[in-house]
Amino acid sequence: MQNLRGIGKMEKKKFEIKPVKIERNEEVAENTFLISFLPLEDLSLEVKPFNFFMVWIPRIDFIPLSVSDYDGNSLTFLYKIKGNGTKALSLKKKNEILGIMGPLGKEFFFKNGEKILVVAGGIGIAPIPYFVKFSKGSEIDLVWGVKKGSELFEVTKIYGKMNNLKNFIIYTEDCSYGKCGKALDALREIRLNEYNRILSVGPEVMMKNFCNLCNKKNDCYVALENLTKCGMGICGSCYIKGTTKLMCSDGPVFECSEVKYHFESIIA
Amino acid sequence: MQNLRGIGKMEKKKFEIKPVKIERNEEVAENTFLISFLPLEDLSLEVKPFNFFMVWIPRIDFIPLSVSDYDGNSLTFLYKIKGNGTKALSLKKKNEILGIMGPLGKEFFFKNGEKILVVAGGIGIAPIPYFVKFSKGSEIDLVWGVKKGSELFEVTKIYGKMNNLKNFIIYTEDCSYGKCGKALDALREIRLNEYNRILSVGPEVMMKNFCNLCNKKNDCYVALENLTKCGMGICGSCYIKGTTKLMCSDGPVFECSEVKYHFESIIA
Amino acid sequence: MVILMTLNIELAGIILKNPLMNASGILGQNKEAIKRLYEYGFGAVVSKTITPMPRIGNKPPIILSLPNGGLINAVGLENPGKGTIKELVEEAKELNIPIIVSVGGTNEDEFSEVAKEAEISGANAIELNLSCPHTKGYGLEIGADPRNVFNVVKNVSSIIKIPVIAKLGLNDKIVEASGKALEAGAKALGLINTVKAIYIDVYTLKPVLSNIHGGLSGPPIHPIAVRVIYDVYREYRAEIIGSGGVKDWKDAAEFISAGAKAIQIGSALISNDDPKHTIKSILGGLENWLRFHNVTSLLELVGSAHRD
Amino acid sequence: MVILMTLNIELAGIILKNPLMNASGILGQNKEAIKRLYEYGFGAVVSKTITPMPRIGNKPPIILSLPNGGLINAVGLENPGKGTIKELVEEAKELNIPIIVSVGGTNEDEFSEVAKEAEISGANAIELNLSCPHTKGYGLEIGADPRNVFNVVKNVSSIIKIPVIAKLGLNDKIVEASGKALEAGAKALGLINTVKAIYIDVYTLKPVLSNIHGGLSGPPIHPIAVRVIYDVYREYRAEIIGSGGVKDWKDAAEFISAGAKAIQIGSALISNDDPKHTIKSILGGLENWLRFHNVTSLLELVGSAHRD
Ligand SMILES: Cc1cc2nc3c(=O)[nH]c(=O)nc-3n(C[C@H](O)[C@H](O)[C@H](O)COP(=O)(O)OP(=O)(O)OC[C@H]3O[C@@H](n4cnc5c(N)ncnc54)[C@H](O)[C@@H]3O)c2cc1C
Ligand SMILES: Cc1cc2nc3c(=O)[nH]c(=O)nc-3n(C[C@H](O)[C@H](O)[C@H](O)COP(=O)(O)OP(=O)(O)OC[C@H]3O[C@@H](n4cnc5c(N)ncnc54)[C@H](O)[C@@H]3O)c2cc1C
Ligand SMILES: Cc1cc2nc3c(=O)[nH]c(=O)nc-3n(C[C@H](O)[C@H](O)[C@H](O)COP(=O)(O)O)c2cc1C
Ligand SMILES: Cc1cc2nc3c(=O)[nH]c(=O)nc-3n(C[C@H](O)[C@H](O)[C@H](O)COP(=O)(O)O)c2cc1C
Ligand code: FES
Ligand code: FES
Repeated sequence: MQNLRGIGKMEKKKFEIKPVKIERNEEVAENTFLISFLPLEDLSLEVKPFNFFMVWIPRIDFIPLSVSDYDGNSLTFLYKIKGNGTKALSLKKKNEILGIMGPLGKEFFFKNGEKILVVAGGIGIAPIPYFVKFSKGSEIDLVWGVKKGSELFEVTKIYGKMNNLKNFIIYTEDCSYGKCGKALDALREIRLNEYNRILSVGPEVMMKNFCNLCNKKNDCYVALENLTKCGMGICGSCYIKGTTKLMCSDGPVFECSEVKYHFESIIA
Repeated sequence: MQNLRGIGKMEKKKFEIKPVKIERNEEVAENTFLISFLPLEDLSLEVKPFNFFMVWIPRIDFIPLSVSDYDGNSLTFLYKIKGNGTKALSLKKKNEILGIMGPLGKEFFFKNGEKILVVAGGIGIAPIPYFVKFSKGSEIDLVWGVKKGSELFEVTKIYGKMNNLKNFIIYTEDCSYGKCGKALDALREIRLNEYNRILSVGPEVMMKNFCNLCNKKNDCYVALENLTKCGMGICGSCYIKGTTKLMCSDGPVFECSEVKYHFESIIA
Repeated sequence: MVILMTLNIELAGIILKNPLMNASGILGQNKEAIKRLYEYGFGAVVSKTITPMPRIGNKPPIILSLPNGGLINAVGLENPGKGTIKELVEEAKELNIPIIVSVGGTNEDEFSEVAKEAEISGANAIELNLSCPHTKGYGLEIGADPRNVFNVVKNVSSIIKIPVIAKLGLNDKIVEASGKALEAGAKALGLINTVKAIYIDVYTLKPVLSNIHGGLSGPPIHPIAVRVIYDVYREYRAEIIGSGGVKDWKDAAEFISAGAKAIQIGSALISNDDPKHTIKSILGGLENWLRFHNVTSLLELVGSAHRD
Repeated sequence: MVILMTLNIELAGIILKNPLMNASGILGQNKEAIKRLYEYGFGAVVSKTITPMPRIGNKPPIILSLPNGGLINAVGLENPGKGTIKELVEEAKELNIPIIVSVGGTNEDEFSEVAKEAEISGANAIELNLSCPHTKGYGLEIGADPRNVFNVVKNVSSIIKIPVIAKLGLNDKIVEASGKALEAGAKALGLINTVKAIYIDVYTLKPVLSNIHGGLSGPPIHPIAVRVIYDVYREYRAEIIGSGGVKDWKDAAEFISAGAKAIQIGSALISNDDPKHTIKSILGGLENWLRFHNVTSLLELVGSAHRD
């Protein structure tokens, strides 16, 4: 199979489906896959941290995944098998063709020397490597919590060393590795005032609790994963309860204060 | 009435109808009008000598006119009343709105120090001022012939002085002004070998005779005025008999050798 | 204030502060979305098409952007059912913006059921979606048959007092169907909906929308919509809401010249462009357009392309 | 030579060295234009629609480019009448390129009269234009009624032996009409023609085409054409020539995946772009597309979007 790049001039637009070839698709931890894509056509994508793409699995599904890494050509995602779509994706082989739509959402990163704390839960780790790499001028401490040690993988082995990643603390609920407990436990042990901003990415319940715990006014952020059908701000499926914001267009990262009503509707 | 320029961003394309406001529309000689237009929207047109525009007279006609002058904003045409369309155009007043489509056709000009002879008949003078102005690096001699002195107007008064216009000879068939006779008579009096190129613009019969007289191989040109319906190379109305060329896309200027069959089909 | 006055228009008896509204299906299925639409600057908001019972709609992909500048969608009439109308209308009342409830159904009774609920909830008008091109049984099959159009509109307008708008899609008999809708009591017509289309990915050789068929919207269909508006206006001088590919003031002005009194905007609201800015610049452009033609009210330009 | 082989295709019994031809109405009304089309690199040439008697057509403006990237035209079936067919066919024979004569008329007899002339002159096939959307009596009115389609096609195919292609335009019953055309003896279908549209100038408030109504072509109608080709192919597995908005190899490939065996190109030939280059790059793209899918003949990809 041959690369069709450069055959014709085509305008590439954000919301069009663009063909990509699977470069790798490997299980890096239990039910957790790393997939990377090579574009089949010249894309010149401008990808920013916390941008996401809708990944098209032909005739099966169309699922939002956060950019986990991007080197200007190869685009990497990290995903966990949840249901049909992610399962089908995990069965796709190298060189198969899929479609991607994006980059979607607003960027979120810092270059200005701030100190940032990231608290990731489970697959919430996905967007973090690209975020760290992009936020070069900032010092980042990362707490990653998982239920079982089998969910872990070696982050720096996959993404390379990140100089601005200062402390990296792992929590496991089964106490098989790192600290014993939940990622949010870290909030009680770390002095939050030392950070300019604190960001949490993970299951909704965790982010809800995070927002309750995080006492820094206006500087606590979460990255939402609302139901995303169109990704272009017109279907309304990703709306944030009690606000006029849409996750796909105004997010996915929001300040805790913006998603208060949204989280209130979640039964914890 | 107010200028709408800058209200919205619009892609301006060659083959779209673009609104213009009449800046002036004056009879400069018998049945001969000078009309100039100001665009209502930002156009940034790149207009070259011998480009022409289709001028839209709403609900009346759509007629091809050669660019006679262009200062980067105001676009000037010179036209003679022939039938309904040109008559209707002559009745249009200052500030009325028309549409233009163009610039159409291929450019034709020289900047490289050549010596050029132009033989214009009647309204064939229309494209010449812009041609001369654009061909700055060349020396141009101009012969202009008209039937009656009443068809004449002061070229440099209207278009300004053109430094590279060296000799300007006028012929009238009614002998009321300048030399007595037809423009083509000049070809017998002038030493054609002194010129790098010779161009004739005027009635078809004149251009046909010009091509028979002009003995410089490959350096004799005419500007055709075939029936022009679309101006974009798809309707075929402007075809050049015996060739695969279209006047609107490949012309309007052609070498005499290219239009041999075309002229053969003209009686006289 | 004085300047915006010129864009006031009365449509089907409703006063709009400007002639723009969202096209049905663009947001409009919950109160948050109604407020978002309000913030965009519209003169009225239109709900997503509501059917009696909730509908789940199609699996994504349901909306795509195409290389020709249009969108294709097959949302599948996903909506929360008529129970949600009250919340939508209340939000609009709170914001003091007219709300039109778009009504969907498979037969006269279903349309009537939802329309009744809209009236009870206090909606300013209802729009009958007789034109969804991609959901079997809901739409184009009804709208393409002038008799069906007559029956549905007649039934609905006999049981409610608020204005009924009939939204029709492109079909062979659209002028005739428009006439039937008016005859049956429609106060205004919505013209047009999306046009049936398919997008295939040539690398995987698969249609991209899960539903395979979808509806084409955006700039590609604008000249088609102008044609329909022009022909229907010429025939009936009806009140028309134009929809189809409006992205700038010129597109809107073209609809108005052809005969539209109000304009719905759908595809141009994709977050690519800033929707607030889009609406603002269309309104600004229309104001200048009124000045250009030396008139003080939009109404003076409605149908102006039909004058000699 | 070996490489181009892969783009050979047989359509209605005619061998084409590549699947591209001009769309009827783009040049093709005199021998000079036939040669120009040949030089563009097409696999076959199609004449302008020819009626029994010469027709003058509409006054300009007859063709415009629109802000949405499409063209609108109302040429009005201008053509030199059936007397010209001989000259066109002779030129094509000289150039050794297959020629399809497009045939127009207002009734069965007129279609038959021109078709017969085409056969006598040696045309490789005729294409019945049952779909002109802007010339009263000539086209869409016939094509939108499956019975009329049946009658015209039946009449014509009973008097000539060369293949008959029925070109249909967008209408509510296009799938049914396609079936009728095939039943009546059409060897292939041409899908689709332009779509009825209007363009109004908002400064002068006037429709721009002299005819007011015109047909929309170019990229805007491409997804609509894909839909029609897909639906007709699914129903009948017929031989289809796709037309509508093809400007690059992907557009052509989409038609082929949907079910087209050959492709007509119209609007993309405006002299804006270099037509020779356009054709060359579409052919190059299609060749790479065959390689990408690891097949050696286009035929293997015709209708490929219908496979599971
Ligand atoms: C902006 C954004 C970025 C995302 N980034 C990533 C990422 O980088 N890596 C990753 O693994 N996942 C990510 N997700 C979540 C991912 O999209 C879902 O896990 C996926 O769509 C599930 O699809 P499925 O067909 O496999 O499961 P489904 O069959 O759709 O659902 C399986 C289970 O997952 C739940 N579920 C479905 N959708 C979501 C959702 N959006 N959020 C939470 N739970 C859901 C369902 O309720 C159900 O319990 C992201 C989601 C969003 C909105
Ligand atoms: C590329 C091009 C550039 C032109 N530039 C100019 C210009 O700068 N100034 C100018 O005055 N004219 C120019 N013309 C000619 C001009 O377009 C015609 O004079 C005009 O279209 C006549 O329109 P009408 O409706 O007034 O006359 P019609 O009613 O169309 O015709 C009146 C008479 O003019 C003849 N005629 C019509 N069209 C043409 C034509 N194309 N050439 C010659 N005779 C024709 C008719 O046969 C008839 O005898 C140009 C034509 C072309 C093709
Ligand atoms: C994503 C999407 C969903 C739509 N849903 C509906 C709907 O529920 N009811 C309806 O009447 N029209 C619906 N439409 C059609 C629009 O209301 C509108 O008529 C059409 O899109 C043309 O306008 P546009 O070109 O401005 O988008 C939908 C269109 C889109 C793009
Ligand atoms: C200027 C012009 C003239 C046309 N004339 C004819 C015609 O005479 N007969 C016909 O069958 N189709 C005619 N058509 C339609 C084309 O053949 C073609 O079906 C249509 O334009 C769609 O293809 P495109 O998008 O590639 O242009 C014409 C189209 C254009 C743009
Ligand atoms: S996913 Fe459709 S609006 Fe956000
Ligand atoms: S005028 Fe139509 S091809 Fe030249």
